[in-house]
Formats: sequence, C-alpha cells, structure tokens
Amino acid sequence: MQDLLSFLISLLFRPCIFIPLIFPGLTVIFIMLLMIIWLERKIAAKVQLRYGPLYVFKPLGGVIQTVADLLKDLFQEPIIPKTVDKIAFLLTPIMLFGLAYLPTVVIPVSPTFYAFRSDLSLLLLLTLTTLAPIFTVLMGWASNNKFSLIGGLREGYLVISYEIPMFLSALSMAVLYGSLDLVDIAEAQKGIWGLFLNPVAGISMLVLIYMSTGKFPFEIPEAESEIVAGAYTEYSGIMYGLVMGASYVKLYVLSLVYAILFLGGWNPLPASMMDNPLLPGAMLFAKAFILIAIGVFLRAVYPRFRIDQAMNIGWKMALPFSILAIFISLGIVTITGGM
Amino acid sequence: MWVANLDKAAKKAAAWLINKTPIRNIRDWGIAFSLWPVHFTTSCCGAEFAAAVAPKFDAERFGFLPFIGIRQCNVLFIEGTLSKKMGEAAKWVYEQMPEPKFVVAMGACGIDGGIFWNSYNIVRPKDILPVSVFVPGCPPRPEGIAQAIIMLQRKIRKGELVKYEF
Amino acid sequence: MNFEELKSRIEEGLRELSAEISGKEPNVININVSRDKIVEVAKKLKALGFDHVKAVTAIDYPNERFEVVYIASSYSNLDLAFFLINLRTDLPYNDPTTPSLIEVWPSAFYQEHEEHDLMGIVFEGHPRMGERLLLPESYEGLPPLRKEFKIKTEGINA
Amino acid sequence: MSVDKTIRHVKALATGIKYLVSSKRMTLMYPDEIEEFPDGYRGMIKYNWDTCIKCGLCAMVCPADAMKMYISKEESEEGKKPVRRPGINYARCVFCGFCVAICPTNSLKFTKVHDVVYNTLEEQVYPPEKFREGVPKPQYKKKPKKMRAILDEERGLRYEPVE
Amino acid sequence: MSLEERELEVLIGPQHPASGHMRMIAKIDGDIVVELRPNIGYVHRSVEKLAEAKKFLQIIPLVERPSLADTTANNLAYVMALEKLLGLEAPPRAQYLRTLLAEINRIHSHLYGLGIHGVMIGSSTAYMWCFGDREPFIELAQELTGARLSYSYIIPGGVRRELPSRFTEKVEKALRYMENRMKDYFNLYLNNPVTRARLEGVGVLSKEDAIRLGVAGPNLRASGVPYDVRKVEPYAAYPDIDFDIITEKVGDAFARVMVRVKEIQESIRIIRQVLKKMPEGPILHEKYIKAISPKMREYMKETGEVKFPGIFANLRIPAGEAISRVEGGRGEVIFHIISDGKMSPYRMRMVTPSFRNVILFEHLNRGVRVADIPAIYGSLDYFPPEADR
Repeated sequence: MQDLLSFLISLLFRPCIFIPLIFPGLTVIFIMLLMIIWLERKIAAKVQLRYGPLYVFKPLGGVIQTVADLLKDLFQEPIIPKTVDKIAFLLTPIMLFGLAYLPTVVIPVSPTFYAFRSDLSLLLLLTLTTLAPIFTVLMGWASNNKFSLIGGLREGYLVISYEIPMFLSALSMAVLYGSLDLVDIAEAQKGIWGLFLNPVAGISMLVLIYMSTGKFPFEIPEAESEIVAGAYTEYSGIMYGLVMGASYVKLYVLSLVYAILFLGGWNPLPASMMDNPLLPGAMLFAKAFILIAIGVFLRAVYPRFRIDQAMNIGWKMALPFSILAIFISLGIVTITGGM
Repeated sequence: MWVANLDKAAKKAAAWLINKTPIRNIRDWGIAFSLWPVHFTTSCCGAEFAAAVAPKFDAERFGFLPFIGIRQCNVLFIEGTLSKKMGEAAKWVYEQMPEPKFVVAMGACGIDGGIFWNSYNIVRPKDILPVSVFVPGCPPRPEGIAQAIIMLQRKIRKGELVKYEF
Repeated sequence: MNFEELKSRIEEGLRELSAEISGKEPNVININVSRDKIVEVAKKLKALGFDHVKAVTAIDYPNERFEVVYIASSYSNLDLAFFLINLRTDLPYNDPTTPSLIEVWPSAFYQEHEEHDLMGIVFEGHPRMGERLLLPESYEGLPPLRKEFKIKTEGINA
Repeated sequence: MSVDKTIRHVKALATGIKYLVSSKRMTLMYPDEIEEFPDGYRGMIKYNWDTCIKCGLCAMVCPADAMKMYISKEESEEGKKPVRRPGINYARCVFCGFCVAICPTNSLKFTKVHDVVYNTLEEQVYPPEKFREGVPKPQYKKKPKKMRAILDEERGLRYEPVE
Repeated sequence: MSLEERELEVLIGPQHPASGHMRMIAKIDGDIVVELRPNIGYVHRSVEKLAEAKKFLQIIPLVERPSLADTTANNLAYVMALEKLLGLEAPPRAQYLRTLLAEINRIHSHLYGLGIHGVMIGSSTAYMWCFGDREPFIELAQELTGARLSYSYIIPGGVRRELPSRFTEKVEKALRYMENRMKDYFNLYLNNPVTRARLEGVGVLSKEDAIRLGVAGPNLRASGVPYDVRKVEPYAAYPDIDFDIITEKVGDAFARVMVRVKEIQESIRIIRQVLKKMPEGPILHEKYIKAISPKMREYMKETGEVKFPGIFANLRIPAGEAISRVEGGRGEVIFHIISDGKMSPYRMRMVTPSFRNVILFEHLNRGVRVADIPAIYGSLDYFPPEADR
C-alpha cells in the first residue's frame, strides 16, 4: 500500500505528468482562474472607489467569489437554442478551453524539468495558441445569432492583424538567441533579460498579448456595449464558464511565454536552486502573474478601441515595430557574434 | 423507447443528486452569492439601480454583478414601469434566461403602477412574471435594492426559490 | 428687437396670406391660418428667421374642431430666440388632416409623428403616417389623447 | 505614436495606479452601517391617530391615489354616516410628501425609514388600523451602526458614526 | 452579391447593455451602418393623458418622473407655466433656491450622462467615478429637499423648504471636491488617447444641421449655437447671475462631452454666486402664506418646512394658455398648458429635450461603424423615459 502510494506520488512528479496536470497545467490554471477573476474585480473596484466582491467571505475580502460564480454556473440550466448547430455549439467551448490549455505542455519549468523539449518548441507553442481563435469564429457561426456572428467575424479580423506581428516579435527573440528551444532561450538570459536587449520586441509583444486575449483596450470581439457578449452571447451555465475561462487561460499561457522570452524565465536564480523545479517554477509563475495582473488592471484605465483602430495598430504600428525588432536582433547578433 | 427511458432516469438521478442535502446547501450558497441581474432597464428606476452598483452603495459586495447577456444571468430586475411594449420584451427576456431565475419588482410603478397606475399603456409585472420581492419607493433608494438582494439571498438559502424539477 | 416691431414685421410678411395675428406679451405671437395656407406661412416665417419648431401641440375640442399649434423659434438669430411664434390652424373634427411642415421645418418630424400616433391627426406628406411611434404596434382603438378616450379614476375613498 | 499621446497614456496609467494604491473609497457598508438621513427626509409616513381630524386633504392631494380614506371600523356605527380615516398603499406611494405638507394638524409625519422590502403585494396596503401601528421595520441581521454622511474635500463623502 | 443581400439587420435593444430603454434597428453592411431607425415608445407612460385626469398640484410629481435624473428642470418649467397662468411670481429668495437646486441638479445630471457615456465606450471607471461623484450632490439635494432624485421641491408661488443650516459650507466642500476631481477625470478618461480616438470626429453634427433639426441642449451648443434659455429668456435668479454659455465648434461626440464637462465647471461658478447673493425673505408667495392657519405658520417658521394651504388640494387655475421653457441638464424643456379654469389642465403638452434629440439617431448614425453607435448614443445624453414621456 505504502509502496503504491509513494509510486503514485513519484509518478505525479514526473515532468510529463506534473506539467500538464499540476504546473503550469490544470491545477494551477484552475487556482489562477479563481484568483484572477476575483483580482480583476477587486482591482477595478479599488480604482473605482469601492470594495468589489466582499460578503461572500468577508475576512479575506471575498476571495472565494469566483467559487460562488462557478457553482452558480454549474447549477444553471445549459440552454441549447433550437436554431444552433448543435455539435459545433457544444464542441467549441471544449475545444476553445482545450486549445488554450494545450500549449502549457510545451512550457519548461526549469532547465531540467520539462515535459517536452524540441528544437522547435517555440514554434509549436505559437502555432497552438493561434488555433483557438478559429473556434471563436466557429462559435460565432454556430450560435446563429447576429451578435455572435459579428463577434466571431471581429475575432477573425483581429486574429490576422495581431498574429503576424506577434509571431515576428517572438521570433526576433529566437533570432537573437539563435534557438527556437524555450529552454535554451531562457538559459541564454542568465545575464541580461531579453526585454532590455530588444525592448521594441518586448513592448510590441506585450501589447499584442493583451490584444490577442481581449484585454482592454482591445476587448473588441466581446465588446459588451456594442455586440452584447460577441461570440459568447448564446452560451449559458458551465459552457459560458468554459469560454470565459479560456481567454484567461490564454492570457496565462502567453504570459508564461512572455516571461520566458523576455523576462528571463526562471532567472535570476543561482544554479544550485535549479535542481528542484519548485523555485524556478514559482519564479516563472510570479513573473507571469504580474503580467496577468497588469492585463486585468488595464480594464480600470482604458475604454475600448474600435475594430478598425485596433487593426490599424496591428498593421501600421505593431507590424513595422516587430519587423524592426527582427532587425535589432540581427544587428545585435552581428555585433556580438551570437549570444 | 429504451433511450427515452434512460434519458428520463438519468434526469431523475441528476435531480435527486442536486437536491441532496450537502450538494443542495452548497448549490444554494453559490447561487445566493452570485446573483447576476440582466442588463434590462425597463424604466426610470434604472437611474437608482445604476446608483446601487456605483461606489457609494456598491452592490457588487454581495456578489451582485450586472452582466451583459441574458443567457448568463439569473435575476431580472423590473426597474420601474413596464409599458405594454416593454412588457412583451420583459416576458421574452424572462423566457430566455436559464433556470434558476428570480424576478424583483422595483419601484411603485413596478408593483402597482405607482403614479402611473391608471395609464393606458402599462402592465403590472406581477401579472406576467413570477415576482418574488417587491421594493417600494419612487424610486427606491439604493439601500432598498440592497435589502432586496439580501432578502433574495435569504430566500434562496432557505430553499424557497430554487427548485430543480425534471 | 422688441415685441411690437416683430409683430408688425410679421404682419407685413404675411399680408397676402389672410393670417390672423395676435400677440400676447411679452413674447408669444399667435398666427391663425387656414390649413391650405399653412405651408406658405411657414415658409415665410422661416424666411424671417424662425428656423425650427420647438413643439407641436394638437388640441382636441370634441365634436367641434382640432387645433394644431406649431411653436416655432429661432436658433440662428439670437434676437429672435426670445420670441415664440404659435402657428395655429383649425381642423374640422371629422377630417383632421393637414399638410405636413417637415419640408419647411424638419425639426417637426417626430413631433408630428407623435401627434399622429396619439391624437390621430393626419399630416399629409409625412413619410411615416400610419406607423406607430410611441404606442405598441398592436394598439388598436381610439387615439388616446382624444377627449373621448377615458382613463380610470378613483375617488378619495377606498 | 506621437510623444504627446505617449505622455497621455502614461498619465492615464499613473492616475489608475494612484487610485489603486490610495484608499479613497466612498462605499457605505450598507447592512452593517446605515445612513442617518438629514432632518426632513421624506421616508415612510407615521400617522397620529389622535390628532387626525379626518379632513381628507391628504387623500385629495395624493398624486398617486396611494392615500385613501378607509372606513374606520371601530368608530363607525351602523346606520350613521361612516367615519373615514386615511390609510396608505406603499405599492403606489411616490414619497412626494404632499400629504404631510398639507396635513393641517401635523398628524402625518415623515420617518427616516426607506429600506423596507415586501414579499407580497397585499402586505403593502396599510389601512388606518395598521397605519397607526407605525412604520414597518426593515430587517437587519444584526443591529446596524448609524452613520452620518459628511461631505469632504478630499474624498467626496465619508461617514461618521452618530452617537 | 447585391447590396440588399450584404446588409444585415441588427436589432439593438431593448435588452442590450447599451440600448437603454429603446430599440435601434440598424442595417449594417460589414462594419458600416447603412441606416439606423430608433424604435421608441418602450417607456411611453402617457404623462400628457394622465395630466388631464390629475389635479394641477398632483402633476408636479408626474412630470418629474419621465426624466428622473434631471427632475428640477421639469418641475420648474411646469410650475413656471402655472405661475404665468396664475399671474403671480415667487418671492426672490424662492427664486434663488430654485436656481440653487437647478444647478445642483444640472451637475449630477451631467455626471449621469458622462458616466453612461463612459460605460458605453467601455470605460467602467468613468461610469463608476461619475456615479460616485454624483453622490455628494445628491446628498446636498437630499438635505435641501428631502429626497434623492424626485424632489418635487418647487411649488406654485415658491419652494417647499428653507435652506438648511450650514448648507453653504457643505456646498463649498462638495464644489471643491468636484474641482479637484476634474483633474483626474481629464488624466484618466477625457485625455486618454483611447477615449479621444473613439470620440473625436465621430458623429459630427454641423451647425446648420443642428439648427435645421431643432436639436436641444448641450448637443446644440456643441455644434456652435450659443443658445441657452437661461440667457435668452432668463427665469428664476438667472438675470442677476454672471455666467457664460459654453459652446464648442466641432460638433462631434467629444465636443458634446466637453460641453457637459465645462458646464459642470460653469454650474460650480453659478452655485457660488447664488449662495453669496441669496436674499432674505419668505420662500412662499404671501397670498398662500395667508391661507395657512396661524398654528401651522408658527410651525413653518420653526422648521423651515412649508405647509400647503388647503386650497392646494383643489387648486384652480384661471383659463388661458401658457408656454414656459427652462434649460435643464439635457436641454430645453417646454410646457404648453391650456387651462379651461377647472382643476385639471385641458391639455398639457410636454416637450422634453430627449424627444427633440431622437431625430439625431437617424441623422448621425449614417455611414458610421457599428462600434460608433454606442459612442454616439452616449454622447447625446439621451434618456428614453424622458423622450417617451
């Protein structure tokens, strides 16, 4: 019995299980979701001169508000309208959440602790993150609702304007470090962080992350005062919980990627602490969490852009900047002869 | 035939499970602290409803979050007079909301017509919707809305309002 | 510009249109005109600088007549803005039609539509005659602002 | 992106952060603290049975027909003209206070209660006998602290407990 | 593909986060609005008809209800029409108190409009701040009148309550607070590049169109027409007060917002003057004071609360016709009352600024983008119950 238990625990701590299930996988995602939605409401409330969720658990400032919301969603009637395409309608939230979560398996936690290492892991990760918007578009189509349709189309338009510059910004770091392997990239930042080497790429990538996850001021595909909830209009109950969670999960994944690409990943930790994945993981998580917190803080400051303005930013500002970022990387590589 | 029976049995089992004591308490607690009203202003009490979610009264403390779509909400606030044209919309909105759902009638007009009781163009919400809490006043103070939320929470946790029947 | 001056100027402008002009101090000028002349009078008034309509009131005198009052004033000439021109016309009770003035004063568009909806007066030339504005589409029966349309009342005793 | 725009972005973000770290909240913690209204607040109405002269002016002036003259069962005798006293229907009352203002003997008075909610329509009607018993008490879980709103230059509104 | 097939008809409202109590029927082609028709009447409560069945005094709360955030304008305009028919004028102190309440009301009405506009373009903070900062002014109005929004403060011949003690200090504090806060409003919201991008050049209303369409209130002044009833036909205490008419030239959504913001600052100036110049004296016309019993007159002196004379219950107004206009927060309110000498008006026409601005929905929303619909709607400060009455 004892042996079985210890075997199971050791199994759990194997990277190929630990990473998808614990960190950065499901468990942490779940806790992060509960925390971040509460934090978003609290931060907004603070700037707005009020308290935000409180009475649900007063001693800790209503920290379990999201649990109550989740329970409500769980016990709410999941409505499937007659006019929708049933299979697509039911499949999309699951696919959306799944695809938002899937890239976590590629993310390394420490130089030695990873589920999957490849020479092309950055490319794989970026490709996986681009898949989710396709399902948002599908969702808009399947819902058979005009607002959903407009929301889906907006997402479709936005995808092509943020994805390319985001790829280019990310790849400029690959050029800089001469590798597409996330572990290598993180390790290469022992000295200077990528953000300081190539700030142009860093800033444009940060803006594009918020754009791709629909944070303010780019909350355009689900702009509530224009098109109700965009593609999510028809979803109720736990299905809505899934689609709402998916965008936060995407933000979480992209923030982790950003932390690895630009903020040195688990650095600066002394090499002696690298054996245990716990500390590097915590470091990585903390960096990502700050990025998420900034993302949700923006809600309190900005109104939202119009879609044409957001596309202008994508095409006319982010794209030139990200191309410039590649040249900067090439310049640095040429001068220093490779990092 | 078989499938139909299976379907029915599964629903019954689900209902039994949901209504079982610990689950039921957790369920009611969750619903009580997660009241999301529909963004549906029927009339001028909307001004005070807006004040109730604003900083001074901050209804979000109770887990009360005015939300965007009908499909995600569970409370319908009738904010004042319901004109005949709006009455149809209100009925329609109520039908679109997922179970469990609650209706609060706000303001004198939402209860018995208030100063407009003899108008030719109004309906009384209780005639077309199952109203569970009435908030008098014209307009009610935001405190009244907070009281309505507390009353609704109390009723939900007592198990008076949430019923799952299949 | 004072009251008398304006009144005489309007009288001069409308001399050939057989309009009855009377004044009420300090700033109301009543112009009574028959419905076939109303468009011309309105055009003249607009030429004088009264460029918009503030309100269109229709009044019901049961079994006698309807009266339509256009309250016009000026935005572009602030000297005239103090004055309110009441352009009035009487309509026979069994035929409450009058030419629409939206060509002259587009600001009367919704006001005329409302009076059509609630009082049942037909403004010829208005593109939305027959459509409902404030009442529900399904409303049938007497226009509610008519005097014959009674609403419930309660006494002071319960 | 122009310099001016960048500065304005930074200013907006800085203002946001300023409010995030400062504690300028305006919220009144409602069920734990209730606001004590200034004198003359037009809340629910208190009725003085003894001084009322049954003139009916309050019912006459009521804009919403909420105040009505009810037959007072204890005082009316059979065969005689019934005695009528005012009663109120909070399902219609608009709290304009005209009835209080017109009452020639000050038998109607404002109270500061204004946060009562009801479960049914019928319990909102207060015939004279029920009207006399006083205003309904709002339900609180525990006794709330009474607070007075103070206008403040820095914070707009702050609250001070009333002794 | 022909044009008709490309067009999509979208029904915005009445259940929609940014539609308020109305429906907008928009025909859109891609992201461009081809045509937008407002479908109003969702809050039509027949005020004009009910007025014919109510007594003159009972109409005061009735006319307030349609525009709940800006009740003083309606109340004052209605009472002014009655006073014109009655041929009496309120004493000077009452006129100043009316002005005071009207300006306090204008500030919180404008904040209401700004807040709603904020949330329509996505800034929840703008909404919360504006609605939070309304509260000090509502608190002041509540202390003066006894109610949060529906004041019913102005009655024929005067006002209902004396100035509370130490009111001037409190007002001064609220005004200073508002002035301080304005800087943060500019930093966070009004000068925010995103706000500017959303509002500048959107929904431009030219001066000619504004005049032609008979637009009212701040929307008119934002297009460069310096029309303000307070200057054109001064009422209450405005003849003695020094203030400017705020105008903007551009006529876009941002200009409409800026007119409101600057009018708040102007109102602050007016309130300070009103409190400084406040004359002493009675607050009710002596004709009515005489009609009150001596005991109640004593009570009035003690509490500062006006008791109604018995004749108010069945107030008769001489036959005649009166038109009154008042510049409320949202624009010009017009009452046209025809009395036949009985206890109720024969016909009461109430034209509210929102009703006069409905026409702008059709006019401004042509060729704009879908996202501009709420930006334009919000900038008009349109309140459907006020339009539908």
